[in-house]
Amino acid sequence: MRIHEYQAKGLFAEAGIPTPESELARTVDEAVEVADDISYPVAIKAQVHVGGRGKAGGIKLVENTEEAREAADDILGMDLKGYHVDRVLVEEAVDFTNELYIGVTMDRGEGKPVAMVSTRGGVNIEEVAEEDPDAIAREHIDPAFGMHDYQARKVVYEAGIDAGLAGDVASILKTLYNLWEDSDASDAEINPLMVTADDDIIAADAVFNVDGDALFRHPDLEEMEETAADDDLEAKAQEYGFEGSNYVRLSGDVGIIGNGAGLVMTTLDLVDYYGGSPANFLDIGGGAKAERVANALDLVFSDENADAVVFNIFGGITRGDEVANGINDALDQFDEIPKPVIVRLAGTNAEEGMEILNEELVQVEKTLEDAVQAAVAAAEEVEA
Amino acid sequence: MRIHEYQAKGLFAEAGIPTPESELARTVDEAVEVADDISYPVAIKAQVHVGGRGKAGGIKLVENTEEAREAADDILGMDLKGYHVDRVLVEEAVDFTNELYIGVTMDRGEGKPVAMVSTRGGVNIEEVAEEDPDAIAREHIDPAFGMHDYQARKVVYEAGIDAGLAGDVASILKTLYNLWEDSDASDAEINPLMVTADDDIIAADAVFNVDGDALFRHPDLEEMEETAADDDLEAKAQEYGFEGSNYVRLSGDVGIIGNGAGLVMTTLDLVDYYGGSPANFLDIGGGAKAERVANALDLVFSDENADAVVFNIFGGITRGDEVANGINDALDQFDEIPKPVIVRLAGTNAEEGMEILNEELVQVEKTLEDAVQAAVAAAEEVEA
Amino acid sequence: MSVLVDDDTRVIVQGITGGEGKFHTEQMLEYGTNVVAGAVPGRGGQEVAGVPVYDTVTQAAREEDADASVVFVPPAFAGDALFEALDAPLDLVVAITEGIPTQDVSRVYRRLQDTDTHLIGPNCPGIITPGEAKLGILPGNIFSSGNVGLISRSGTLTYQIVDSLTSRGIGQSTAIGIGGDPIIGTDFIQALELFEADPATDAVVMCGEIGGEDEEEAAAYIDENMTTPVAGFIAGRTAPPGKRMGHAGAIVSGSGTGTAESKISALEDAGAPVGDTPEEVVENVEDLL
Amino acid sequence: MSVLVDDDTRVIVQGITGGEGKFHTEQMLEYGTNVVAGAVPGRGGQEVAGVPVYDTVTQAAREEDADASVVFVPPAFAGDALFEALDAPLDLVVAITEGIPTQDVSRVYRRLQDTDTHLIGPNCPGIITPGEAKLGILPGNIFSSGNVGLISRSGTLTYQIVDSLTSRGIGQSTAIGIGGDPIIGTDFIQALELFEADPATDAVVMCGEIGGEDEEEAAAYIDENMTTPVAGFIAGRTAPPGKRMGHAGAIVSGSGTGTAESKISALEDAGAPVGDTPEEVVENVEDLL
Repeated sequence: MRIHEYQAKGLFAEAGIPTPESELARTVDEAVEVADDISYPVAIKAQVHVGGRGKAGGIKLVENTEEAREAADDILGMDLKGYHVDRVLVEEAVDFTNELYIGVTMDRGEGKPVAMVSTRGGVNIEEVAEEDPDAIAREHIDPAFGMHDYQARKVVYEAGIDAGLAGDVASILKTLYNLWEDSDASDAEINPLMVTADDDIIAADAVFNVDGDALFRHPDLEEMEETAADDDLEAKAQEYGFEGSNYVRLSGDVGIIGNGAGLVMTTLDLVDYYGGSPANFLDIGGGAKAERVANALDLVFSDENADAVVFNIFGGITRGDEVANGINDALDQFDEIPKPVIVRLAGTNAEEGMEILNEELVQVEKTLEDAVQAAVAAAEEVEA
Repeated sequence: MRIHEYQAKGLFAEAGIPTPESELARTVDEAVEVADDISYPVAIKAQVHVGGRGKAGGIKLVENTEEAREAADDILGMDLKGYHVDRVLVEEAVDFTNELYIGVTMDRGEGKPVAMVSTRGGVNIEEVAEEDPDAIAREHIDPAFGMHDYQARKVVYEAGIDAGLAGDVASILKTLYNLWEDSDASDAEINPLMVTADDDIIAADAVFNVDGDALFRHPDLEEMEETAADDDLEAKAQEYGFEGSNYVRLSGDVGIIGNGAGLVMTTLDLVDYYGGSPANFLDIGGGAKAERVANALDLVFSDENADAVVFNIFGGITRGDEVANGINDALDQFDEIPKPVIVRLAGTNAEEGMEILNEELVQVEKTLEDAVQAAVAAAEEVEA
Repeated sequence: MSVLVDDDTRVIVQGITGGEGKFHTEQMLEYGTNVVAGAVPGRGGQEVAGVPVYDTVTQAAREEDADASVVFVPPAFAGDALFEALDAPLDLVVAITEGIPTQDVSRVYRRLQDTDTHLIGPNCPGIITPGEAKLGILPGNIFSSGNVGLISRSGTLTYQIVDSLTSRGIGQSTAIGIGGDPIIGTDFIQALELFEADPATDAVVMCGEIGGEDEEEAAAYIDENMTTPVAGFIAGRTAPPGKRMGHAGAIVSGSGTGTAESKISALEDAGAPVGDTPEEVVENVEDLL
Repeated sequence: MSVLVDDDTRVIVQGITGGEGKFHTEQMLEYGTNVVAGAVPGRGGQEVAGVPVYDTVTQAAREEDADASVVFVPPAFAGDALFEALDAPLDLVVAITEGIPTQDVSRVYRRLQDTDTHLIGPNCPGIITPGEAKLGILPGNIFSSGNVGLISRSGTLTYQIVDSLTSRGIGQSTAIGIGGDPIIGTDFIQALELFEADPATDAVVMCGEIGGEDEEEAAAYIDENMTTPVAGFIAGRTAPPGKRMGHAGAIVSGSGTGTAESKISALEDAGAPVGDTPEEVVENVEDLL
């Protein structure tokens, strides 16, 4: 779960990490008022969950009231990489001499947290990581002990941070790590961590992603969760409880529904393999409750791009006849089936299941390969 | 460092462990007032750092105002195993059906914390440990991870706590462990942990000792430290900075001063070996600053039991001539040397040191054995 | 012969009194698994499906001489349950639970490094030795006994391939669903190692997916250490970079590794043919046997 | 030959810029110890007694190819300094600092179990191989090179015995002050093991004291494993039960072990004569050689 820059900075400030003076604004008037309060220059920053906001015109530096009004007017309400901007952070512009990067994340390969520090702050750190991996110093943390003070210092010195700053940066890194751990974060980054002419250090931008699976123990963070209202279909998916990564909209014409991420991905791959193009990824998970099946169908039916739907279920513990009844019940909820639906059932009692299915409403195929090919063909037919 | 029962209960209550209703009183009137406020029966408990207060008359159960006044009057000001009682805890008497024991301490042999639970609460747990070790369930804790919830449950079930109580006792044990860890405690014990007829669980008595070396990070606990004013000589030792275990008063007639616990203990052993009896253990530690030496001498001179003093210093890094100068300076501070002092210097520049010593004031011996024998003889002579 | 579990494995079910725990205990018993105890705090003395329940894993292991456990405990308490199982200690712990906070798993993984226990999962379908025992939620009826080992990050995809194997008369020695979470206990390499050491396994199917570098590392392991032939499959060839699909393991990082292409070529370079479709995987297995 | 340290040991001093650190660095250098670096955060680039200082132990170890450290860091920061040294990693870490909070030491001890590092101390005088190197605060001049190993929980008591040994012409292979704290790194048994394996050590003096059960355990080890003869000494015979004397290790517990009697009889039963006085210990060593 991502939280906004202003929320992350709130957490940082509370933990004792210095942040620029700032306030959130939801209207142009509010933004101008706040900007006037903070002495100019001031930055007006779109609060949306996308990277590269600056380049996309979502961050503007303003020198006076007039410019502030203009910038706030431009940014509020704009569409930024598909995201609607309804909030801006109005923030003191920090006069910096240097930009650093610090971050904490989980290294999945190692199974343990890693702290990262670089003198190459203020730019896309992923690019730095790829082009010049040695420009980022890394220190793995033993999750049993947490970050030792010496580790914070070590990674800061290894990154080549100036001796005069090293102690302060190490101390901020330690605080960031503890916040990361205490909040069940997945990523916590400060980029840039600005250094002023007086060697003050300020967290000028912040990324803070929280492990969605751990929200139950962080009610304060859970409150910050927002439905991604930027795409109607994704909003609908969320409403139907296909949360997170269970629904991904793509650009093709074959709608795909299945159970289990690996099997659904494989279905996508097969659509591609047989010359089609997937319209979405939709994993409805275990079981086959009629309502969930109906919701899945409604979601894919709502996708204008999808011209046909392949429904691929491997029964597992759940019996195929139960799944078939679920699908029949789900289909009953539609007055009309708007797009060709190809169903393939496998696993326990699959044959019984296929007999139960209403072949007037859906096309039944025995193998995954046949089902996918039928769906690709059906989509092509609709197209033509 | 030990803290009083009332202070420990304050910490427990703050951490969420149920404790009986109680208040501290320093005068008889205060005690009676508090006792009246709490409904009778009420316990009046001496707050001193000794075990077995009940048997020694330091705890009394009272049924009404009159009895409360009488008990408070008896206990306040009493001498309890050498300790002066200046405070009592006035506490709701809990009507219990069962008494349990829970505790957390550092297992030195294993180098890790251990949690202990027993159904044999309310008695001297050390005796239980010796007579029936299996009556106490133990669970070692990995200090890197802290106590897992399952470990609290496991040790509670292994101790044979009733199923109906197990969850609550485990939860209190977990809280106790966390308090132990967060406070740098050395021992945290609840004995008895009382069970009422309604299966409520209440910490009826509490022991909480804190690692003196860790007080620097617990200013709140450091404030609770008290000078043990119960023995004039020990109070003097504390004043002189021979804190904690560096000075121990004994009952013999040969005063002993040295540097390094092992060497001082060995000097005691030799006094005994040569037929004498040590009056004290005094380790002045490294270096040989005149003031510290003078303080040590003054302390032992003040001990009426000590008839002679053996001063045994192994120079180590510090040179023997420096030590000798220190001793000379120290002796200069006394108008008169009240007791025979036998000095033995060894190690670096010991011979130069022995030449420097003022043999009019002290007797110099070359070996430890000779010095101890001389001191034992001198003490006998004084005695005679 | 088989890997990790067989007729003799004595299994504790942690969380046996919950809906999932109870249902799958019945399924496991029906399959013939030697489920000897359940462990649920506060439920000691009860019985579920004829299996005695204990308050702690320690008690269950001691009283019933168990050596493995299957964990159906809800995510909030699963980390603790896994520590309990590792510390018992047991030889094998199968963590079915999905959605355990990652930092909890990271700490469990840290403890795991100090033990000799095999942890499978979390967020996995479990492990089965057809005809002998299954620990987890795999549908027993699609499996058949034989000489092909199976390792997979994905549940239903495993079933898909097993179903095809079985229907073509190719049985399985043991199938291990290692789980799709970012941090898991037994990984591809450890599983491959087990199958390599198992004389009853003549070929191995390895089903990977995009994200991470486990498949690349497994390919290097196959190249250097495996004499038993391996047939591969990689799901997620068409997944767009940066999009998450299903479990968190399936992220295409921007760099060269982690993509389907990188994984497929690593496996093929290691001599493990990678099928384009599940059916092709089964054909490859037929060729390898 | 010697144990743990010799001419080649390349030593970092942690806390070299403090008063103690600086003084003893000079003493160690004077003795001939190969002190190659200091490590103090924020002091990188400075020099102390001609020794270059680095900000981190990692830097110091890398730049100066060091394999050991001596820790003079104040108690509040010593736990962290020990983790830094263990994780570097170094082969040998000698912790002089007295008064480190016990829970900090307990965590360091926990980490130690996962490493191959030898930790000596904390709260110890250090280790010396006479004529080659000393790491710590032992007074070098009382030692002489020879064939008797020495292990002691107490500093000045060690000096007392060494002084007697030297004055009687009995030199020492290596002397280890293992420290008197409740939790220490290298204990009697580990030190005995090192001397047993050292061909240049023909006898060992072991100085214990009341409290704990380390001496009893060491006696069992001597009985079962030592061919090199051991002479013992136990301080604290006259300590009254329940009173603490000096460092925390010296507590007589109520039970049968931990008392001077129990330790003395355990050692004597293991064939290690225990002297009543330090002089008697030296005489026993003469007999054993």
